[in-house]
Amino acid sequence: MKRIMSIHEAPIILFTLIVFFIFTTLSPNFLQMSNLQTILLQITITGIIAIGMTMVILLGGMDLSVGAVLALVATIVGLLVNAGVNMWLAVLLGIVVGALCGAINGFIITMFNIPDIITTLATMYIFRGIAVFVSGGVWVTNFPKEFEFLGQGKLLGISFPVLVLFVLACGFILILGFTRFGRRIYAIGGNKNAARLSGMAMKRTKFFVYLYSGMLSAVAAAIYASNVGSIQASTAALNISFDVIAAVLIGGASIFGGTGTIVGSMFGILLLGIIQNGVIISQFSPYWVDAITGLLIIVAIIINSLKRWKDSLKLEGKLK
Amino acid sequence: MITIMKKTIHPFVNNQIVILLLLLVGLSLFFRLQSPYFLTQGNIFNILSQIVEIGLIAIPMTYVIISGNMDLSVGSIMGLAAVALGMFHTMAGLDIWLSVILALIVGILCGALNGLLIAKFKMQAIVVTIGTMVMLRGFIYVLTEGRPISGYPPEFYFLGQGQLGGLPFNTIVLVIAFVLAYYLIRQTRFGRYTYALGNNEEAVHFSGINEVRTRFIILVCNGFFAALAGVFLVSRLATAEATTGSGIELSVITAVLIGGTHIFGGRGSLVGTMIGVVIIGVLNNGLNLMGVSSLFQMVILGLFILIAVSRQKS
Amino acid sequence: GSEDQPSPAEEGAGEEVAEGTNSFFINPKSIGPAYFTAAERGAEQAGEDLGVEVIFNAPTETSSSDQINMIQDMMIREVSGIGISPNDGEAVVPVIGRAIEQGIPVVTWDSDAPNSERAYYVTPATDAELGEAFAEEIANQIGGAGDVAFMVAGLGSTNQIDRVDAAEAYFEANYPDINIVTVVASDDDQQRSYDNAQNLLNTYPELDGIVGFAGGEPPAAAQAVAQAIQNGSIEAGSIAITGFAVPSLVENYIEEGIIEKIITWDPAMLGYVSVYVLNELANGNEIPEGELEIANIGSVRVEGQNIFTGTIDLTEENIGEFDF
Amino acid sequence: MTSLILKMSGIDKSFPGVKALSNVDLDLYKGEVHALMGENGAGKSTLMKILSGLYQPTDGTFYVKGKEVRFQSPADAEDAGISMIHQEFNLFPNLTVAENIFIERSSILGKAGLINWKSMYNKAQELIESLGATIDVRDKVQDLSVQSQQVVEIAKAISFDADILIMDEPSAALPENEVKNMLEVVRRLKEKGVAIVYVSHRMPEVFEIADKVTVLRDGNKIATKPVQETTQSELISMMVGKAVDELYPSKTKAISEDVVLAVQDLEITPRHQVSFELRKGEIVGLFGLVGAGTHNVAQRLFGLKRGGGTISINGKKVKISRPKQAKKNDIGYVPPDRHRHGLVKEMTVQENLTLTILEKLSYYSKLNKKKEKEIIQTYIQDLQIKTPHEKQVVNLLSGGNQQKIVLSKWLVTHPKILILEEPTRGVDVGAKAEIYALIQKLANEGMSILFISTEMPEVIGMSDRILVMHEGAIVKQYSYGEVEQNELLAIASSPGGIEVKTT
Ligand SMILES: Nc1ncnc2c1ncn2[C@@H]1O[C@H](COP(=O)(O)OP(=O)(O)OP(=O)(O)O)[C@@H](O)[C@H]1O
Ligand SMILES: Nc1ncnc2c1ncn2[C@@H]1O[C@H](COP(=O)(O)OP(=O)(O)OP(=O)(O)O)[C@@H](O)[C@H]1O
Ligand SMILES: [Mg+2]
Ligand SMILES: [Mg+2]
Repeated sequence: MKRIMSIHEAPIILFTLIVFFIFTTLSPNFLQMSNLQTILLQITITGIIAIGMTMVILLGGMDLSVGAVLALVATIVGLLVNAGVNMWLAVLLGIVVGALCGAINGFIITMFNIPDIITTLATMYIFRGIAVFVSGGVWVTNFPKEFEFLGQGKLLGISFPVLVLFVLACGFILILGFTRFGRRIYAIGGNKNAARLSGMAMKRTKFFVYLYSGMLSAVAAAIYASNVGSIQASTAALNISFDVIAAVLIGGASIFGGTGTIVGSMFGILLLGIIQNGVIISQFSPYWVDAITGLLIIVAIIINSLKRWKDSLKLEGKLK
Repeated sequence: MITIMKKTIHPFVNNQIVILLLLLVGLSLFFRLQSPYFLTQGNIFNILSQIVEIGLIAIPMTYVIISGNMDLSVGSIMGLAAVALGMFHTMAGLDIWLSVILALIVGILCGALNGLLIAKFKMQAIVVTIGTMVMLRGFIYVLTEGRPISGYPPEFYFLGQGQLGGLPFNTIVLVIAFVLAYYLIRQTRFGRYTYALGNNEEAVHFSGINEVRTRFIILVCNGFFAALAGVFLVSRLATAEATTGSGIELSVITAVLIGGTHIFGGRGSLVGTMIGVVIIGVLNNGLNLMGVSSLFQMVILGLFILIAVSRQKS
Repeated sequence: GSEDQPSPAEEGAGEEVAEGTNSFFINPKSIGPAYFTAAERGAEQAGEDLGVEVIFNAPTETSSSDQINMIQDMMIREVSGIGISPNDGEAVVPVIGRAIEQGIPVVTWDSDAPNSERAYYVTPATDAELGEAFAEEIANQIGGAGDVAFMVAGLGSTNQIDRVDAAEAYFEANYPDINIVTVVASDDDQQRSYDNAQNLLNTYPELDGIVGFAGGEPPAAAQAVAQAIQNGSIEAGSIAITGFAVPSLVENYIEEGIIEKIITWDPAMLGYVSVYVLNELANGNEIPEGELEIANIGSVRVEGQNIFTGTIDLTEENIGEFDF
Repeated sequence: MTSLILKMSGIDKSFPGVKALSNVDLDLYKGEVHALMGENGAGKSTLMKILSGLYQPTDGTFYVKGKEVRFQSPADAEDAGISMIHQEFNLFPNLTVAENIFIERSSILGKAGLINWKSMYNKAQELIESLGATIDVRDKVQDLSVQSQQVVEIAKAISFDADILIMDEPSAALPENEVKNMLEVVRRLKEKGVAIVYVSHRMPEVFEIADKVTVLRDGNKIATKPVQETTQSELISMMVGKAVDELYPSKTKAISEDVVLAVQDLEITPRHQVSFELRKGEIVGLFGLVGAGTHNVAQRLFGLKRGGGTISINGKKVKISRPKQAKKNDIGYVPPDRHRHGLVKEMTVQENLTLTILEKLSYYSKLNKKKEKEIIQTYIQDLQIKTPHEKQVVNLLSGGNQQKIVLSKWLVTHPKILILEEPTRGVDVGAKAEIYALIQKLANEGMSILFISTEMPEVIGMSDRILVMHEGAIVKQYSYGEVEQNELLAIASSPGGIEVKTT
């Protein structure tokens, strides 16, 4: 167990703590309980998507379509609840749609052998177009009161969306660590050739990873709809894929696949969430917000890579 | 004849290029049937000057991707250079051509920052450039507070709007840049290193080659070309705004990928990239002429990407 | 496979609309936002009423260069008039000049290009007026003194900047005790607006009011405030919200009393009037100064090169009356 | 008494431009070790890849246990009880040793279908120990040495009880002491009734372990013979088509006294230093077992790692902190892992061969392609690299020919000092003899060579001087002809023990 969660994530955890500390000193409001809750709530959507993205990146791929899937599913769920469909049924249908989108990605990638990034770049355009079409170009809003539970409700005293994120993260940590499916993801990402030679079900694994990614985006979409309260299909979650990819990579994953953990990704997401919240809480000029955010992303990645870079030059202590 | 052609073209790309050309011709025929305006000289010039900025950035981006990297910050570099140009000229009151040079230097410096982090310190290109993308865009807002900068001397508009020998000047620059880049990648050791780096960086290092420098140069070029595109855009639009170039990285990468360059490097061709750029230009223009809503254009572009690259094995 | 040849009849219909019929290109900032979809409906309605062809299109992203590319393409198509909502009022100056040169009448709508040769600017009110109206409203609601935060769609968008500037100037002149604590931008991302609003509430516990300068901001602010009230972290009525939003988006909040008053206008009206004015210009007619009665939608006010369609104050009384 | 388990007959295989196999037959009996020999590019790996389902034959049939089979994928072959250790590594570098061995086995699944890590580690540890190796199965494969990786490959192949085990050059990456362990394992499997196809270029092993031997040449089967009925020289002449008189070249020239390379207190780990000299025209063998530090010496000399100590070339101190500087100082290096470090396998023979000298082949970066082609042709001919043309992608060449390309890409730089690390790994006898002769010729012409190898015979046969390393120190030095295999191995494994004996 200790080895699975090796110290791989140490730099990012450390940096998250440092940033946390800096914002604490910069603003007395930062460490308020309500603000910490706000941060947790704000990262649920990217966090849930990041779980799927971690798996995709572990395979050496990238899913650029997550934002479009989110827009599509959020629109559909919103329309359904507004049409009087039971909220949970609507969410279920939304997840089915998300799974379908994921399955389409997975199908195209595995059957036609088109590289992941290109496929999801294409479906990103397509799903977004469909989403706007389905919405009729108007705001989907004015949801019934009970729908607020998904994004704002509490269960056992804990914010419901945060709970969802927690359960999903734990579930997938388990899947990645303790099922053959999970280890195959690492294996395929680590060495495709070897995976092929050991007769591994590569296509099936890949297909399911994209399917899960679609489903997770759908879960995020339902929370998004409830949380934000109004959906504009053309802009909902427009640039979320880059944010999530950045977070996963900051969390220690390698873009070439094979390396990375969900724990790391969650810290990446948390770090970005803290930064986004912190720069506003600390009352920086609005014009500086992006500049500081970008700078901190770069610092995070520098810290992540520092050890590797030093290692590559240093003599190793152990003779082999 | 054909066999000779096949032999001279790089073995990885010949099929892909032929298919792309066929797609382009098919697309053009289709639009010609749909709109009488499509194949007019005016429209062709129109398309050509529209693709200049994407085309300029796509050239070094092809190198970047072939060498196994990625640069998402080009849009922000382009914007920063555009805004810097405006500020040097209108606020600092510098001569316009001096401002252009300084703007290009800004682009080079941004490229150098990417290069330092990616080539020298071996950080993952995607995250680094997402970081610089956000940060440089932030600098633009810090500098301009979001306000567009306009008011340039008339001679400056020649770059983006003028003609030379009956051809749009910016298109001529694009063609020259393309030919040079093509020569560089096919005929020089720099080009050879670019491909080798994308396939096996370690083997390049073990061959006693300064792989850091080659990578660095490529990323600096990318910054330079992004800035150049920014300058041309300012000249074409007569204004530099804070959102200049945002989102262009996706169009550029789409064009490069349609052109058959392999996303993980090692394989690709500049000819393919150029055809990819033209295809995107033609597709946009043709669909606009047909009055197709850009929503459906988005869907069509998506489908088109799938068709164009369906032969590229992952 | 997709190269089916269109039948001659279709080609005629798709290309040059029957002899003598005008075709107009109405160009919003981008395609997709609900605001512009409403405008599209107005423009199409005008097309139907006036018997002209309307092409309503724009890039999917708010980018000047893509927008200008599209305008150039439509000039090649020889449309009879162009209505533009520019992303950057300066960037469209050359292309408008060229269109006028070609004899194509141009108006701007929703957002202006004041330095261009466009014939008219169709707007509910000038951006400066809107900014002042927002400022005045929030000042009234918070009693003339206190902390106010501004929420905008984009820090670089012309009409947002103009409105913010006007509001600032208004406070300076009339309410020196009102303090603008910050301006946050969402880049048109609804999640981001909502997060921004939440962060504002945490950052400025003493905040008195929020002004949303674009259609997505007041609802996001209201959503965050409603939740904070529910959580008990702030008291109902302690934060005033105003700005611009379409009625359907703020209906619930106004009914719940979280928002007292919103200043709105019907984007469809902008679309409709733009087509109407372009049609008049294309037919060689003059637009008379002063009140102008337009069939089907009512009257607008022509003042110099501005055509004002007017604003509506949304309150609990009238919120049920609108369908956009 | 033994039953026929596999029959391949009339196997043909063509690749674009290459006929790799024509009409090859192979019979395999239960409980036998069947050696497959032949020059590089003879078609051994191709035949085995067909047998393991990776390639489909162009023509021909084969039967497993009397039933005709047609494999579409490695999984099919595995189902039929065939397991293969590939010539190239096929491990997951990012996973642990245990995972690499068991990843696709359902035996590691515990309750609720979840992986039982503990039992997986235990089983893996047992398996590794049964191979006589000491590897922590919780280590990631990327942290292992090449040798240990080979052990993992073997463990993986035998982890499921195959009827037929194909071993394609399993010993190529193993040092002597571990080869012994591995052969022991092969013997045990054989006793259990497993049929083993053993591909190797190492004669002694073949005579030690194999029952029968089949020789391929240029894709044709030359003969199958019981091992007892043949001799080394007969095998060699069957493989090469002519007799190879002497594997190792004779030493005729006296070594000059000029010291070309002098290394003083070269830090190879923070706690270990070495010092030695290399004279003009001298071949110095550096021998040590796994972990002795020979690899680190090469890395330091070539600027792949940095540390303390001085390196002087021709009496002048030089700074070498990057390979580029090493190259500028006329040092060449043939790395042991040709796939990762030696070759850009997706590129052509030509492009690989000249990668090291593009600076010299270009004027302001503009390549002189004509000159490039000329150089290529000479090396392809001189080293007899088997390739249809110089534009062939290196990936498609046989392992031995790939090795020759790595060697030539450094020979083209005309280095004064050449570091060879496992230079004949996976190279056939014929080619080996050629490479040895070439090395000797280069030395005679004045090149100084540091010859690092874990293959004792070649170190002994080639070196003018042998330096033996143990735990990061040079413990002993021998001159040419001064030492035998047994003593060398003993010194390398435990220098202290020997010392006690001699005093
Ligand atoms: N347009 C270009 N942009 C950048 N570099 C270029 C360009 N054209 C050619 N080059 C060359 O590519 C080379 C990169 O290769 P490398 O780093 O190995 O240099 P080198 O010439 O071998 O080094 P040295 O000068 O030490 O011999 C540079 O020398 C540079 O001059
Ligand atoms: N996929 C392929 N495509 C084209 N040619 C191939 C391919 N695989 C092998 N060859 C060619 O087939 C021939 C036989 O190769 P093979 O790998 O079987 O040789 P080998 O006997 O295993 O040699 P070595 O001892 O060097 O491993 C060689 O000429 C090689 O270049
Ligand atoms: Mg072989
Ligand atoms: Mg040079």
